[in-house]
Amino acid sequence: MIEVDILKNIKTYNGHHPLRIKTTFATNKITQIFGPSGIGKTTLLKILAGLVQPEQGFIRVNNEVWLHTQKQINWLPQQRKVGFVFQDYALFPHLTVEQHLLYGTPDKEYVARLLAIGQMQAFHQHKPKQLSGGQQQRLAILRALAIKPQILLMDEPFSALDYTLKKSLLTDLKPLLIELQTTCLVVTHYPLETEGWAELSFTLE
Amino acid sequence: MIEVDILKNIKTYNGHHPLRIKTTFATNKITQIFGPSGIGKTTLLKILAGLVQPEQGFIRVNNEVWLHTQKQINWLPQQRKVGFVFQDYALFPHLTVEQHLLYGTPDKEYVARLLAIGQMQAFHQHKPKQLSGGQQQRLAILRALAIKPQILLMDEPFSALDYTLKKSLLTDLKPLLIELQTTCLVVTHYPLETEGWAELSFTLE
Amino acid sequence: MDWTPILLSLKLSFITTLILLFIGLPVAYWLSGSHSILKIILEAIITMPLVLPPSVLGFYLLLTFSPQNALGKWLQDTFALQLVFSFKGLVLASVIYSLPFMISPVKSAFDHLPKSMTEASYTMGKSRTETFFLILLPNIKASILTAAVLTFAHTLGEFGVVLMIGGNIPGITKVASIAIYDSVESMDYANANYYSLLLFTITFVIVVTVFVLNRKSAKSPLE
Amino acid sequence: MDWTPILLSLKLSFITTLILLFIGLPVAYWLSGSHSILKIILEAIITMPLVLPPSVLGFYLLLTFSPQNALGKWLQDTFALQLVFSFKGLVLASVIYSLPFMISPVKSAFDHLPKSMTEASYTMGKSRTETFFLILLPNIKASILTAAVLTFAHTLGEFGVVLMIGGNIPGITKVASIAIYDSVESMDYANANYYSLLLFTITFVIVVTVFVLNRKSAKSPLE
Amino acid sequence: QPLRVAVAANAQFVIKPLQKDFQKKTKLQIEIITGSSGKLTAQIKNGAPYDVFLSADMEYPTNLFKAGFGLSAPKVYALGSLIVCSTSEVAIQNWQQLLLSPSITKIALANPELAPYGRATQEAMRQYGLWDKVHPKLIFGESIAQVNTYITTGAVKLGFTSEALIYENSTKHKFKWARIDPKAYSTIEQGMVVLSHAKKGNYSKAMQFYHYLSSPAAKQILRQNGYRVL
Ligand SMILES: Nc1ncnc2c1ncn2[C@@H]1O[C@H](COP(=O)(O)OP(=O)(O)OP(=O)(O)O)[C@@H](O)[C@H]1O
Ligand SMILES: Nc1ncnc2c1ncn2[C@@H]1O[C@H](COP(=O)(O)OP(=O)(O)OP(=O)(O)O)[C@@H](O)[C@H]1O
Ligand code: MOO
Ligand SMILES: [Mg+2]
Ligand SMILES: [Mg+2]
Repeated sequence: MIEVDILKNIKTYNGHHPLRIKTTFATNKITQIFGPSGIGKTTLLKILAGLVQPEQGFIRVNNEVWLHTQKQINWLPQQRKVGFVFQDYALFPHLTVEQHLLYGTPDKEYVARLLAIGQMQAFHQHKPKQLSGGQQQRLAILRALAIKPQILLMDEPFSALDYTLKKSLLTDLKPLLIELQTTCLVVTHYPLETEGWAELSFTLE
Repeated sequence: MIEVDILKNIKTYNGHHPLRIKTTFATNKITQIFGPSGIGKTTLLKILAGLVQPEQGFIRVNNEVWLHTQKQINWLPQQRKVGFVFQDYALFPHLTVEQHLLYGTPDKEYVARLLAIGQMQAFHQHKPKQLSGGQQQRLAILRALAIKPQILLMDEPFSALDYTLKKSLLTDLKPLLIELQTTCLVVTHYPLETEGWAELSFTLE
Repeated sequence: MDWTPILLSLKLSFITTLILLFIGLPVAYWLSGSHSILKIILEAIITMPLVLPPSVLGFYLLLTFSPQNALGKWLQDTFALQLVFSFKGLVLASVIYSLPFMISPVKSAFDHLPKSMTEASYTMGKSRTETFFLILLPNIKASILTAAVLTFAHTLGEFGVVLMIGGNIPGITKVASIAIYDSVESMDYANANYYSLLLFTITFVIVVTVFVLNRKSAKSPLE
Repeated sequence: MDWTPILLSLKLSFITTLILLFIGLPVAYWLSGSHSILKIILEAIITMPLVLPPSVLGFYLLLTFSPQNALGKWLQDTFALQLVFSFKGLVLASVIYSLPFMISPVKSAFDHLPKSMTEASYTMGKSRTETFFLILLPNIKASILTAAVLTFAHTLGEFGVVLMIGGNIPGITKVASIAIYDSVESMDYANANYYSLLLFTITFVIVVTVFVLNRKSAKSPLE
Repeated sequence: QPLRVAVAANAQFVIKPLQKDFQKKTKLQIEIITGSSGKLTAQIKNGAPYDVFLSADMEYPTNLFKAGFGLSAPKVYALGSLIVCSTSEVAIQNWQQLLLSPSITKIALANPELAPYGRATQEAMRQYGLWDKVHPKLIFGESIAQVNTYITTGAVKLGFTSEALIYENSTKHKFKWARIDPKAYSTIEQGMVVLSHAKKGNYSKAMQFYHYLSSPAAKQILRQNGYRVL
């Protein structure tokens, strides 16, 4: 189980407004996260990954306390080993598709498997700027999986994919996530797209 | 009427493969464009805007020939005055939301109207990196409208917006497009999202 | 204590930096992007003045612009412009000498900018020039500032070239660097220390102020 | 025609550039990002050696490292290290003098990199060091190359400092810039021209080669 | 416009009392520009606005005069005196043995290719058969001024320089020094020449200064500052 209880001040035009999230997520399950634009979904994922620091907070993943601001506990992003699919991809401009994946794992077989899942074999030598929007997004997903993460945090990961591609990707991802025993949190605006795939839902408001 | 007849060589892993598009788009209408990821939708829009040069091609917008490779006619992007919503937004990091719009028009009233349509009034002083994904996408749409374009080219413009927001945005956009007599081509993966809004469809394959 | 050399140095550095901003930014922009062999060779040529010891560069400039020489004579006869042993000549020499420090880092900065930023501006009907000034320059402000500070400091300390074509004339070409050197040479170390310290302090204050102002403007009003 | 000074110059420039890459890149990285006043002041201090005329900087180095002086004596007694009139001393002086040309442009380049690139690397379990070498450095390769080329050229032409603390010893501290200067001073202009041309040509070839190689690697195999 | 006098580095000290005395006598202002003789010559040939040139030797002024840059034939205004000098406690009188001693690791002299005093040093050392033996210890200064810097900062323990150094700086530094026998090197004839730039208005002033330098008063000052005069 992932326990989250955080308070983050978000700076806005007219002062600060607090983002308070207190909830739990089931492990080894796929949870979809909803919420209007600008509510703080990306911020939540980044706090979980250790990329953004909340003013106050507590995060426990199974028996490990990742964050406890009062006790000054704060794991580094590196220690948390979460896979992160960035909303704006954040790809490495100088690396080819294949090198992106090899950056996360030395396992060539696994890399080949990921390329197949994303239907990216034909582009394994391309650099990000030579990829279409949808290809870039698939690479972002595959890269997050390269480290075989304990938790996979996905920020709008399917928004640039067409229906057929998305269906086949979802179908191929599921057994992989089960095999890796990965807990998956996926932010989405289209409940339909992950329906039947995600097992749980959480709405931020 | 917009007449398009172009040939663009797309470089891929195993040599070049040609992208051939010959079609017409109705003016003063909204046309949605479908097609699988990587087929060349973004490339088509960029060719229309004059940002990518096809090997061979002809583009006529009403009575103006924008591109005629054989006759060496090739209008600059500046002359074409198309509004472009980039798939990756391509915002200006140093400008605030309001400054983005003022960069396209000196008309402050019109800017206020655009901010209202995008529900971005509260963020008019924010710079791009202070905006959430959905806020950035809305800014990209509003910026494209700032120049009151004859043609509006939108590349996946709603992918990061939640349902409610998208609905209200679509509702507000329609009368504006009619008022400006803007022809609108919108690339989308979700036929549902623009259903009833777009009047025509075109599929690339 | 004579303030003239220090003021002269500051004036020379200031004018040189200003001119290099005018010349350097467009040239850097023009050199960026396309990697044609021609542009690479041009970029290499710009770097070449650095390779010569300043005093030797100064010597060649002296030969080139000497009124004894065709070019120098022509400039003198046609425009009454004498570039050796005059302040104008120092400016020209400093500009040539510091050119690469302005152009090269700024060119790299342009290279690092995403192409889509320019494209977005073009689709908004903005010309190359407008895009250059309103979009591209503001986004590489940090690099420009760095280049300007290096140019300024480098011109202040510039010595060999100035010594050669300036001729050490008080009030005209006797800049601070020469004055300090003279003090050292005539073993008036107290004076040398005094000048050095003064030049240090003034420059330090200028540089820190520029950096701090830049830091302020980089932050948004919201943070 | 004596090749020793030219080889010595190339050696000095090469070693200086190498050392500055080792020191400069981490320091530039450390200075980038956060804009604390402390770091701004440090950055300004790094720029300061530029402000002094090279020969005066050389004079202060001479004072500091003179065997008559505490530090110079200590270095000599403890490490048998003599920094005046030795090649090691020239290296040290060149490193100090060229420091800002390496650090400042590279720091700006780091500043321009998007934060998310680093974040993505961290979430993949990579340390700061791994991220620095595998992600950040390759993405500012153009700026590093530019800085290295400027440093190299600048050290080749470096003259005042070398003149002061080198002592013009053939084979040890008599580098090309000094040899050329000597020729000019003794009015052996033919020799000066010959040396200059040689230095020019060699450097030109090196710089163009580096730029062209970089251009190749910047292009993907697909283009 | 004041009279501009370009002065070789070795004479930078003596020129100050000369300047003062001349101004007192004639009420004429002088501007002094110092540099190595070679550099000043190159500058004069390329349009430097100097009226009079005081070189460290006769070669440069003769060269200038022949090339048409001089108005008067070059004339010797002083003879230089070469000394060996130190700021350390050394037995300077036995300087020939001292040069060979292992305690002396560096010896400074002006570059023989550039500076007359360097040439004289080389000749003297050859004369005493020392040149080849001490060659690895030699440090070459660009001009006599740089050698003086090496000596006074203690960067070298021993240096060969012009006697003028001693009189200017005796209050600031404790010098140990010894005059080199003038027979051991060819005479350092320091020449002066009035330059053609003086035609642009300073001719009479320049000639006044030119004559002043040969006057008994000037000779007295030169003598007091370590030069010999004819
Ligand atoms: N610079 C480039 N070099 C090589 N190939 C490129 C380059 N830019 C685009 N491509 C290729 O061109 C093809 C068409 O790209 P385009 O971006 O037009 O696709 P798209 O239809 O917009 O896809 P998506 O829906 O994923 O955004 C893709 O297969 C892409 O890999
Ligand atoms: N650097 C910043 N400075 C100021 N405000 C910021 C900054 N970063 C984010 N915000 C604000 O924080 C709020 C939450 O942002 P967040 O990115 O978490 O939203 P989100 O739920 O992911 O939205 P979206 O669905 O549009 O991506 C937004 O209102 C945004 O404007
Ligand atoms: O006075 Mo000189 O010309 O430096 O020896
Ligand atoms: Mg978000
Ligand atoms: Mg696309």
